[in-house]
Amino acid sequence: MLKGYMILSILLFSIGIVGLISRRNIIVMYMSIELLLNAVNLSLIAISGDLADSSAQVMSLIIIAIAASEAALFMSLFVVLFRNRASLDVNLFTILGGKE
Amino acid sequence: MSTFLILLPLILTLLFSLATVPILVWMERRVAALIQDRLGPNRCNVNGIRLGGIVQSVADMMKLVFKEEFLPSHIKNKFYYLAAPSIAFMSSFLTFMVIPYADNVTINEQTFTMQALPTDLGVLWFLAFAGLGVYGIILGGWASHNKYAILGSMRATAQVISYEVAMGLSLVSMLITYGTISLNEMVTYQSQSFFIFPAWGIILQPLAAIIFIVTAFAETNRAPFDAAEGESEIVAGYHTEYGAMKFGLFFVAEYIAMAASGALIVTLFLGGYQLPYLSTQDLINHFELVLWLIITFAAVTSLLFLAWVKKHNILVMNGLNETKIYTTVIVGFTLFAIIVMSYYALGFGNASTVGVMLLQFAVFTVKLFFLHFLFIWVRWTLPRFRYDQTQKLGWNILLPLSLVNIFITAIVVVGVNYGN
Amino acid sequence: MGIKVVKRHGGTFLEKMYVQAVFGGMKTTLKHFTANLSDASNIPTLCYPEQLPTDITPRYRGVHRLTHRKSDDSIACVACFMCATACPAKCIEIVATEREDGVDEKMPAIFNIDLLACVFCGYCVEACPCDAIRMDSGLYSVIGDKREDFIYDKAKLLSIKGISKEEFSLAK
Amino acid sequence: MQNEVLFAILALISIVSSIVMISAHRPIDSALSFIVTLISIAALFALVNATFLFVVQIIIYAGAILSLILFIIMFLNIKDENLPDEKYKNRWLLGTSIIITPFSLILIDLILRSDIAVHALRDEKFGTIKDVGATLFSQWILPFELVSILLLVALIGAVTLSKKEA
Amino acid sequence: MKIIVNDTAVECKEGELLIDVLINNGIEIPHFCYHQDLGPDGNCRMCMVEIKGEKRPQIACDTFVKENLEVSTKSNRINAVKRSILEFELLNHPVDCPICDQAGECKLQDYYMDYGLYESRLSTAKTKKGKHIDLGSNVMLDQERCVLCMRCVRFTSEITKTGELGVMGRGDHAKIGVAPNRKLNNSYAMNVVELCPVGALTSKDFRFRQRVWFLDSAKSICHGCSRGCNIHIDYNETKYASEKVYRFRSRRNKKINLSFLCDFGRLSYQELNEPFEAISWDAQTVIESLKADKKVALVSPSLSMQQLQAVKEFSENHAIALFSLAYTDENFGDDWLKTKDISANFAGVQDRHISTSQEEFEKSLNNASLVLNFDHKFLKDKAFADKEVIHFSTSSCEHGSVYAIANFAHESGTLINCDGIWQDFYATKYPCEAPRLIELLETLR
Repeated sequence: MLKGYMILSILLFSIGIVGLISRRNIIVMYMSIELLLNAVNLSLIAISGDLADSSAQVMSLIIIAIAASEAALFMSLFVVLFRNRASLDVNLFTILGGKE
Repeated sequence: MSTFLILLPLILTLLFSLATVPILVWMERRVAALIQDRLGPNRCNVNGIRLGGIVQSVADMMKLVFKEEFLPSHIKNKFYYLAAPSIAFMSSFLTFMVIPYADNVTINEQTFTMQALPTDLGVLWFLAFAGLGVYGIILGGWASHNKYAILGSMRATAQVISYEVAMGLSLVSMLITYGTISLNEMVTYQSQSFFIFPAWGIILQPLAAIIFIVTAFAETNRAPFDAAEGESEIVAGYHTEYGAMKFGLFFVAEYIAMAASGALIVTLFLGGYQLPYLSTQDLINHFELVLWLIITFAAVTSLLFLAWVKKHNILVMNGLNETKIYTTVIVGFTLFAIIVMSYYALGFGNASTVGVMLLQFAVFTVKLFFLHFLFIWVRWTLPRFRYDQTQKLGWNILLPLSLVNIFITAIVVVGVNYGN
Repeated sequence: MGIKVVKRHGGTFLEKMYVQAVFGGMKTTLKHFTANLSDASNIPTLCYPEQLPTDITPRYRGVHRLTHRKSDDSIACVACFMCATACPAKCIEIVATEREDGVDEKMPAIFNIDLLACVFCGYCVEACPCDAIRMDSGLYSVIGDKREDFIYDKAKLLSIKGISKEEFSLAK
Repeated sequence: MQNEVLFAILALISIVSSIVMISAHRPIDSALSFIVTLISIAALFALVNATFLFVVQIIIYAGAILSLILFIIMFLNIKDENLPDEKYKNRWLLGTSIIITPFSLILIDLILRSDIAVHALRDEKFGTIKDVGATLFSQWILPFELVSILLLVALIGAVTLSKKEA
Repeated sequence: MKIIVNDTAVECKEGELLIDVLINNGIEIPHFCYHQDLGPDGNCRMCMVEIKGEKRPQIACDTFVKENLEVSTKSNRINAVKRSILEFELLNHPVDCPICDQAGECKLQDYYMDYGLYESRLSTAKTKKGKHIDLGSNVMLDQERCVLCMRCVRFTSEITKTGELGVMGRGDHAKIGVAPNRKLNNSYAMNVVELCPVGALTSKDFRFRQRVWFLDSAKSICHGCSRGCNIHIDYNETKYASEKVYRFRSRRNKKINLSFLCDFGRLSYQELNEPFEAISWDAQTVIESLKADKKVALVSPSLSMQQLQAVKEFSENHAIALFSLAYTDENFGDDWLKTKDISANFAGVQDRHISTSQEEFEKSLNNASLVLNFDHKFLKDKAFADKEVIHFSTSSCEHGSVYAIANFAHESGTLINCDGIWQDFYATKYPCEAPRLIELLETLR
């Protein structure tokens, strides 16, 4: 089971990286990042279950908390960017500071 | 056998939650009618038997089930359109699964929990699936391709998301008070006394109770927080484009969500299945006395009820004589119950654990229906909040209040424990 | 005539909390609920159609009826189509035929009024040159289970009795 | 045995839905399939008795974050012309996965060869809220406080960012 | 030449009757006995006008125009005169307008509303006369309603020269009637119904069927024979009954039929209402059938020019031998309106150069495996064992597959009559259930 969990985690991580690299849609990219975090969480939990140690669970709890703050920041960024560019294309988001 | 024992409570809970829906709808309509000086539905009958109008709810449900499943032609995403009501239904049904109906029963050294899912996650489970219910609303609104639907679903979503915060925080203060997250333990805690009062959540934490009840109203999109389906501006909100049983699922989901919130409020704040001052052990120890009290109570109530029926059941439909049948059934049933109870009360047999379980279940149901009455009562009293007022209430008033409540609770709990 | 300035409610903190208002409202509705539950006879709802309204004046337009001739009690209508022409709802269906009994030349073979379409405007009564159609039947409740129940044919319309003094057609 | 079967089903669901997530054209499809991934991952948590993490995953990820994303997608009313023009999306996906495959194969191979199965004894309390909470507030108290500050910062940052320019 | 009517100048020609000038210029002039195709009689006195220089009002139907004649048709004096004449005409007239079929197109009603509106001064009982008298030839007479304008009498004596009708009795008791043991019996008899300005003469087939104000009217041409008499088709559709044609009325055309119609033509509307069995249109099946090797088509000479042209083009496209056979009935023709050629557009068939040879048609018919019949009566009841027959028909056919097409009430088109006059006719306003032939042929292209 542990090996299964690890393999699944690797697969999900790879899928996340594929999505992150090959897509230009900013929402899909964000969700790919979340998928990476989830893959890591999965392996952490599996190991914690196998070691009967709660520390890894706490770690993934903190990761989830970070993901939540990331989500909040991303959403506000994304709303601002969409308002300015009216597109989800990351290639258009080239200017990160100031006004054009 | 073990699979059966796992599935049985699930199925029983499903049946219980489904059976409450027609009764709730009936209550909603009759109470609304009486509040507004009307009579409410009283015509629908099966060969003259009307059951005070419950037959009408059954007929409505049957109509929804047998109506043609209609798919508007402009719907582009049929899968999402069809999935939305199922999601709403499933999640509201799942929230019902962790409510304890009675104390744990021990028969032949084996302990049975009176919960559909014997998990100690309790409140967290409720929060998790109440949150998932939002997807039904979002998808329903989005897949309908309709401005009313999308406006309604945005309102509902924003409202549910923002009130979840205040709800969770008011729960935190209850968790601190009870020192547990398992609902069953919470109920057991509430069987104690607090000075002369029963130690119910509503007495220990009145502020949290009010905040939780208000947020529960908002979470279930009930009036006065039903701007999401404000008929005067956005037709029917997120289920504008739904018909037949797809609408029926949304409808049932709303009522089950209401029933589940009511059950949670009962469990958290109204002592759950407990009678005030009486713990499970007390009941079991003095079971015969309790039975005698129940016998008296049953006799008096059924007589009063019969007198009421005789006085008010004036309108006679074609078919059987309704009043006569009611009288026969009620008298017969009461007599039967009294005989059965007397058998045990006179000490011929011992069924105290099961008897107490049934009593507690009855107490729970009565409390639940009182809560439903409260829901309905509020709906037909208070006017609908404007959408911005809803948000303002949630973020500006309930959230700070619940935060303050957490601080005070924590300080008090720490202080009390420090003293010990 | 100045403008009357009404003092606005809800200024004080207590009123802004709405607690009093909310519970006051709940008290009112509960009072109605308990009063109606304990004695339903005070509810002003009429159990229509078992109970019928009693406060309707005879001038109120009821279901149509076809009058008879005073001389031989036969149908007064001559199928002139004036009622059908005047009807804004087009609810009157007439098929005319030759009258063989020598009283007159023409009579309706079919005279149907679709009461579901009828708007009870009374124009047909006004239009009738023979006083053959009237709305003085005193029937203000039309009850039926099927759509067909609401289509009154010639025989039915002739069989309805009027409540006014003049039973027969007044046309000469 | 039961657990293995459940694991296989859940693993399949999570992989398929995550693939759908990265390859769907419309963001709403991606988001909805991602919800499926998240819920199946939550179920995988529950399978190793991490019940608290299961609930947290559902409440925070599936309940809050994803509904926020869906809400934003609905709120901004994203139309097809707002989406990036990804003509060669499938080629890109194929190419990237060809590049990634060897790495993941190496990792999987490593996992399969390694001897990591420990199977420590798990008591009943493992994964419950009490257990996780005790660990969190004893050993991990500093990261916990840091994360709370991070959350606060993120909150303020989000509000500042999304405020309309005056 | 000019005259002045009510202070306005009106153009006219030398030798015209004043009433004709007034009618042609749309100036309202009430009249009963005058009819443009029957000429003046001068007995009703309704067309009184005031002429400058004359002491008394004069009747317009017996006055010829002359240069600078000043005429007034609506002075107070004239109105008073008309009113008294009307009162006289109406003295014994029964007030049974609700029963009377003329109500709605009755001159007496109109004039009473325009000039009458007086209280009755009759103190004695009204004179009773015969009602409900069957004159024969579908005509019913009600003597009480008669205003004795004598249009019908003049029609039978001057136009048909049969003289069945006459006036009997004097004064109050004068009434129209036929001689004992005689009936109104000629093939133009029903024209008297239309000529009658009031409801004295009504036709049996229209009696009590429909009130005239419910009827719509379409300008059309009678398809009964090659004369091409101009008609109005009176039809309607109500909430409770589907579309029905109720009658044909003549439409005045000085070159062809004046204001008259033969009884046969007048009653030919009944065919238009007859339902018949047909199969629903299926272009694919017909296209399959059209792949047959030898094909022959027979087109009715009663179709319009447009339909004939469409059929001709269709036949040329699909290599079909096209024929048309004339309808002739020696007994039908007479020396006035009726012609021996009872098809409506045989001249049109010749104009389109469609073969009309009987022998050649028989020859092609024997060789053909597919026969197309465009509404021709010749093939209606014929059965062929070895041939497929497709009918495009406006009436029932006994064998073969029958596709219904719209009849001429639902069509607009052009006909050429026996004198070579091209005339247009127009469809009724309700759509026909059956499709139009031209549209069907369009789908077979």
